[in-house]
Amino acid sequence: MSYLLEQVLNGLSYGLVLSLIAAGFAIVFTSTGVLNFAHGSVVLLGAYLVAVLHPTIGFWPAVLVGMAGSAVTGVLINAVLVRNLADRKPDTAAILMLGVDIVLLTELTRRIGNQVLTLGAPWGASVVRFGDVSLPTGRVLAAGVTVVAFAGLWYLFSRTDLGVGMRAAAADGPTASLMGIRLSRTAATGWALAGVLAAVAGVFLTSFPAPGVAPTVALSAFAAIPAWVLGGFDSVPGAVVGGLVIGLTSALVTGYEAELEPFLGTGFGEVAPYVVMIVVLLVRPSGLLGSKEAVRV
Amino acid sequence: MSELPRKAGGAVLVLVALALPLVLSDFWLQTGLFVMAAAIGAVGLTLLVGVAGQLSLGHAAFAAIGAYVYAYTTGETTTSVTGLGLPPVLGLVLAVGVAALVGAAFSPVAGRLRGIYLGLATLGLVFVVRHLLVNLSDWTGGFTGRSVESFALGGFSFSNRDPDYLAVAGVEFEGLHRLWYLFLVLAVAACWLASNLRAGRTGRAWANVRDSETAAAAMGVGVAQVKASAFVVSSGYAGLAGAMLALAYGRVAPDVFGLTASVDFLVMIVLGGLGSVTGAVVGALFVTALPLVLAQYSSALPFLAAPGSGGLDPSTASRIVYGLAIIAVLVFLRGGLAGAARRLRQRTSTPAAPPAPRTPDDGDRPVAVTTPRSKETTR
Amino acid sequence: MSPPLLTVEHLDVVYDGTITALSDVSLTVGEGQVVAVLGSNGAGKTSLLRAVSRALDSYGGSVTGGTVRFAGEDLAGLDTAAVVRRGLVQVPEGRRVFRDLTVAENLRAGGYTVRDAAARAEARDRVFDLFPILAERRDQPGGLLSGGQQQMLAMGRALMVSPRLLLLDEPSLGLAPLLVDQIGEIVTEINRQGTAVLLIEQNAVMGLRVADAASVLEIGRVTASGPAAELAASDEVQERYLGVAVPVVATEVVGSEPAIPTAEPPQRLRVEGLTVRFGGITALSEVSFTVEPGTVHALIGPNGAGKSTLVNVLGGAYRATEGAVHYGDAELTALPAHRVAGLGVARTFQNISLALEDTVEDNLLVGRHRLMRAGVLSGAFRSPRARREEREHRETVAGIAELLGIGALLRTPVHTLAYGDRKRVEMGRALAARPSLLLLDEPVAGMTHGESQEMAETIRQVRRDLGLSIVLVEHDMPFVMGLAEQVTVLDFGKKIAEGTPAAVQRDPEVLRAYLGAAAA
Amino acid sequence: MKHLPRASALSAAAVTLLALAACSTTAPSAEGGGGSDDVATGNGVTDSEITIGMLTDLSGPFAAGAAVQVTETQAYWDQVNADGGVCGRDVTVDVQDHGYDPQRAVTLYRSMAPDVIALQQVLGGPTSSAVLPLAEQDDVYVGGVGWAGSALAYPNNQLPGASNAVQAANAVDYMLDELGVAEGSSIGVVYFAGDYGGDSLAGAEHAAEERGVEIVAQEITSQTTDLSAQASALAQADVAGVVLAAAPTQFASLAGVLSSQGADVPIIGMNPTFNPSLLTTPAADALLANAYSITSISPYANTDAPGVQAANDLYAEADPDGAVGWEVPLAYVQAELLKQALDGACESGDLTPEGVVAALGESSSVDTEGLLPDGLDYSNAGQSPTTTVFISKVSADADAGLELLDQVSGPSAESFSYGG
Repeated sequence: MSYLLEQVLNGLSYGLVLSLIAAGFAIVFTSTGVLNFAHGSVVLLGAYLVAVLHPTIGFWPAVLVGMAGSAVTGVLINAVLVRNLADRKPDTAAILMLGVDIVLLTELTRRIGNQVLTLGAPWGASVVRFGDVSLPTGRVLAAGVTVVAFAGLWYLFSRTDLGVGMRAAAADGPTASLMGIRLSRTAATGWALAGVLAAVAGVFLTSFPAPGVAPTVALSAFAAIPAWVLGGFDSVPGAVVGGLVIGLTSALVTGYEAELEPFLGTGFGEVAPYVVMIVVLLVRPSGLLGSKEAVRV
Repeated sequence: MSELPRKAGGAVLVLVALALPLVLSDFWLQTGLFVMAAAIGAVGLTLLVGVAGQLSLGHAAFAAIGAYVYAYTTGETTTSVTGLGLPPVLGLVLAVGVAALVGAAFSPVAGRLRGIYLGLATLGLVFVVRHLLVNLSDWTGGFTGRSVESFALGGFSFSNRDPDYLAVAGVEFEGLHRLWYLFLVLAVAACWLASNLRAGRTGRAWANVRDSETAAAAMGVGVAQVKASAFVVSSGYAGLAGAMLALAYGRVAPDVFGLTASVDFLVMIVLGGLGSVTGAVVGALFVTALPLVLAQYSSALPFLAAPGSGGLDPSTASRIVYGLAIIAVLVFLRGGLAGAARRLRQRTSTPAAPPAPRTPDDGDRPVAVTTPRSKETTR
Repeated sequence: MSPPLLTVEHLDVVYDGTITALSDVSLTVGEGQVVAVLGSNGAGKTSLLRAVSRALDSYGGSVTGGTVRFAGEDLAGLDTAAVVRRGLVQVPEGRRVFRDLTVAENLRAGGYTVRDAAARAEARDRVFDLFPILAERRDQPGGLLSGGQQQMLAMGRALMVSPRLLLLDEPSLGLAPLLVDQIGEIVTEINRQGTAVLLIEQNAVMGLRVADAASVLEIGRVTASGPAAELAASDEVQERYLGVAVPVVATEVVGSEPAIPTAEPPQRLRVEGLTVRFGGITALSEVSFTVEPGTVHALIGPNGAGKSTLVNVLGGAYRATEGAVHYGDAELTALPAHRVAGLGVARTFQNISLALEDTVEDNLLVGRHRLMRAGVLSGAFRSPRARREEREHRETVAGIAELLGIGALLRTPVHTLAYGDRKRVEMGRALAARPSLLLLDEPVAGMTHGESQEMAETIRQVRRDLGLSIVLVEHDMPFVMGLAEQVTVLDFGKKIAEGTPAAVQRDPEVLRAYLGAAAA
Repeated sequence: MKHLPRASALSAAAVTLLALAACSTTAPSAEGGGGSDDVATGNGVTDSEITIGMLTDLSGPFAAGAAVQVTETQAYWDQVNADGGVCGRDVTVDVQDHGYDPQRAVTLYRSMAPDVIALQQVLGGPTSSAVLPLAEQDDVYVGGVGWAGSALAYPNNQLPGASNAVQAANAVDYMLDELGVAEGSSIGVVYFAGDYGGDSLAGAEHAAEERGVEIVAQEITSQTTDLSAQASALAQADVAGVVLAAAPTQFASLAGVLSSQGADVPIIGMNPTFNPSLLTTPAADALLANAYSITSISPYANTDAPGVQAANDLYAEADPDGAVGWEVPLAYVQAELLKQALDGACESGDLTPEGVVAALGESSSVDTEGLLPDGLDYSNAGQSPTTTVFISKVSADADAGLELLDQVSGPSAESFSYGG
């Protein structure tokens, strides 16, 4: 029983980190209609900055710089590239982001090399025990931070002018701009927010139980795509639900691989998120919490 | 009309392609094989995405099916894998057929989803197919894959043997040379078929479904059936491309048909210009050959560090150049390479009469990225 | 004397660098005035508002000549947000409330530019005073409000910035007469509180009643302007909106040589008790009428009356909630759209729905789809049969193009065509499907008077040459007067009148629907 | 496109005619040996020069380690050339970077194959499995493709030491013989999907059967950087030890999580699983406590082996600031193995690609001065050249973080055979 509980907690805490990334996808998509294939690289960039800077300026300042760096990168990508696309169409924008991803990822990979860059997170390899279940401190912290982050997002989107303006702009850009809401500003805010969330996720994805920053982190952000999609393209709460579902699915499929192997083959944990995603899309084409009008292509 | 020079140009290109094996080195021949295989896949995808308007990120999955069907049906049973040992021609036909069938089986899903939703559902397909390839190891050879029987036609083998020695104009024609011609025939045929489809009744129906399903249905176009036909045709093309890739490699492995391959296909058609057959071919050339050529020749560039010295080495530089090239095309060239070429032609030929139509000002104007919305106004 | 609040002088607006929407438009709005701009669909009214609110950019439009001054300041070079901060705000057509945001959040978004909390609270209180219903429903999503309430919310949202000038785009669109009157009163009240209003209306009576002055816009030009009372009395306005001066020409049915292969003979179309509901909204309610074979039957009614819904049901794009549509023996409501087309029912669309990059010929050939047989394989391999078929059908559509007077344009891409020609291509595509029943959805929307006349002539000719039934959907009453044998008038989803054009023209219900309660 | 079929049919016919006219299926008489000495030569060999190839990954995931190997290889051949070269010729190395992309690997192979006598290295699983069959067709020697058993099927491949299956079997043997794991207990195997992981699993399963232990297998991919779920599953199964066939990232994560869950069991990583930079991660303590490494090649720190010292010295001179690790001896020994094959081909008077492959097939007792276990036998095609491996313990004191404990050849490693 404690084994099941442990796997469930593992899955949920990992799922919350995924939901940070998924929320980034959702925010960028709603604020600018872009499927951000470079999001994984932005996650990696945030973690990389922390890893490189923490020996000189300390961990917490490095995290702040990492968040700022990711945010600025996102804002620049939007301002310099996305807004200047020759065909301002969603599929062109998605391919553009692939190009950006190639450039970012190649350069980061070159810089990281085959080293495992450590993050210098103060929680190290410590664990927290709940009865006979133990969870890495980093994960517990991640869960806490994620909950706080989503509370912050909720506050932003429902209690501040900027957030309400962003929602208005996402719902109907031209009309929002008639209200004096500058779409360039809400878009930049969206990209910045996604960058900050990505950096936070990057920190938790690369600290214990993961050993440090490696280029594969950019790929693990891909696991957040099913989370985003099944939650609903335009829904931040959907990203949370999606992240939890995917985290739980992966953990349980992996944790019970021995029992599932005869039916599903080995390594099904990698595929399970996509299978869940396809099934959800077939049943609810707009995702679990997405709005019907969200078909944007 | 400008048709004639275009056809003449096409004929010259084909002739050049026929003569190239006489002069090219193995490196270029191998590159050419990959380009032609990719071009066929890209042409199929541009029919689906560009003409019929259905976004697919799962093209590599269908290519994988084609590749493995060819390998399985033509291969012999060994200790590690089974095979049917069928004639290669039959294997090629089955590769196309089975991939098309799987496409048909998936098309109800395509009928239910649209746009990015469809794209991401097909993305899932890539992972599912990969999982199957790794796990059905009796048929696929698992993670390491299996070797591929070389192509043969009536006793003539497209490999280094049978006949063991063949020379044309003093140049020895080995497997690569022979495959070049096979691929060239397939590629030209594939482009010809795709152009016909695009220009005919089927292509018009696809384009109409893309532009407005409501209007298409009002013209008597069965939307679901037409969408399915696009999926089937495109999957068949992917299957052929996959089988050709398998032949070009001499073996198949799941890694070749991963997410990157799917994405590369999409990059090809967007760079080339959505919906354009020529664009797809040019895109395939660009995406496939550029990294290979850069990897081979970038060491000649003076400002780069030697490999392994920790500086900006040629390969890293080539990958970055590739990424930047994608960005540059999308930022500067509307309609991709095909669109740019079209505008160039229009500029050099007689300028079209300046149109001066009006537009009703109710309803939305074409929209920016910030407010994409469907063309149909339903309430 | 201080300058007028808003001065528009010699304004030209062009979309996509080529399409002219406004030319040489001048207009002023004085402090505390209500000015109405009247005009039909496509007249350029919305473009005028966008030029003033500096929102043209995001629609691909630009000001190519003339100036717009607000309180003496030239607005060129400012963006919408800057204009809003100066106290000039636009309420878009069709309300466009943020459906997922609550009423309070909608208002908050409206007050986005107001940084002063006290000013904002004051503005909100004023909005709630003006529209008590909004205060009551402040925590509900905007999408749940009724049409009238949404219009109030859209206006309230704009009032959050306490504007000096309010731009209203068709506030009465699709609202019941009672609500239209109410909106009119609200506009008057807003004006009384010190806000000038520039009002765009198709509903001339409503516009002229609340306005001090008005201009009539037609195809991008001002054709009349002056004090509201004066305009209301003018013959031109009377004619424009009621068609009283156009004589009714009886059309005779003449059998003659068909220019294209004949269709099946037309059947009787019977619509019985048709009701369509979307969610909670009833778009059509218990509508019944019959179209006799070979006649032109007009469906008219103001915007929002349910005409397009009806066409969409007839064409199979929408499902009927209740009721039945019989075409001959076939029951259309049970069929998907492409099967309806297969019965010989073809249609055009209100917003032109053509493949812009393709040639006229290719667009016309789409209509032949159901009559062609080439499948994927025979098409791909260009089998002799497929080639012969393609050639024959190209000849046929060339004939259709001749009939419609666009024969010379066959090889031209549609995107280079003028608007009127595009409308013809769209009709040609429908005709290419060899229909026995043709559904025309607003075939002259956005056309000049002359073009409308030509189109009317074309429709007559088509009917005469091809002997088919035509259902003609229009909101422009004068246009159908000379064309249709029978007219059915819809308002708010209900049939309010039926009969010959002359009879319908005199029907008090129709007058009220078109001209507002006061006219009846 | 109306005229295209006709045009292409015409041109096809024309070219066919031309081709038939110029066609020949009779091979010209055998090419004359080019050497001035009595040695037959072929691709990649001139009177003064031998060119060998290296297809490596300088821009992909293994870029950094590959760079170390390139440096060491260059240094090795420079030294050989300074000492008079091979067969009286200088050896030059053509290094190309496939970036871990099979398509690039195949194309680059095509471009280099006509100009090299042998490939000292084709790095990477998917890349080498794409190149190996082509090289087999061309009869080209290929070294340095890693240790997966699947490569043994190619007679032109030279495996540098014990294959992965033999390593894993030895790992199980070592746990039972030296680390106090009891018969009847369970041993976890965490492995990458693929031939490296699959081969390791096969070896471990063989050993488990021989030695009476249970295997608990967990498949992962290189993208799995957080092994919490796997660790929990292993802890749940109460494993007494873990064999890991993955990469350094996974080593650190698994060791860290197992330790945090209180599972104090030995973890033995297969060949490329350890990297000195792991000792800076939060998992360092756990690694120092429980982690072992089994390698086919001697670890960097091995003062008893002259070959290793020579390799290390060479590297220290070539790149004083370079990162040290097992790549240094590996690159050296790969070059050394190739040199021995080249020497063999030279002696038998056949300095051609085929001659090198033949020389490889005849070498039944190769010594490398302690870099690899002595007595490598390449004459038994399809089987691992040795059953002996190096076992080291992760240590903060040793250079490159691994302290050599022993060379072992366990009973189940010796009883393992491929295709059996």
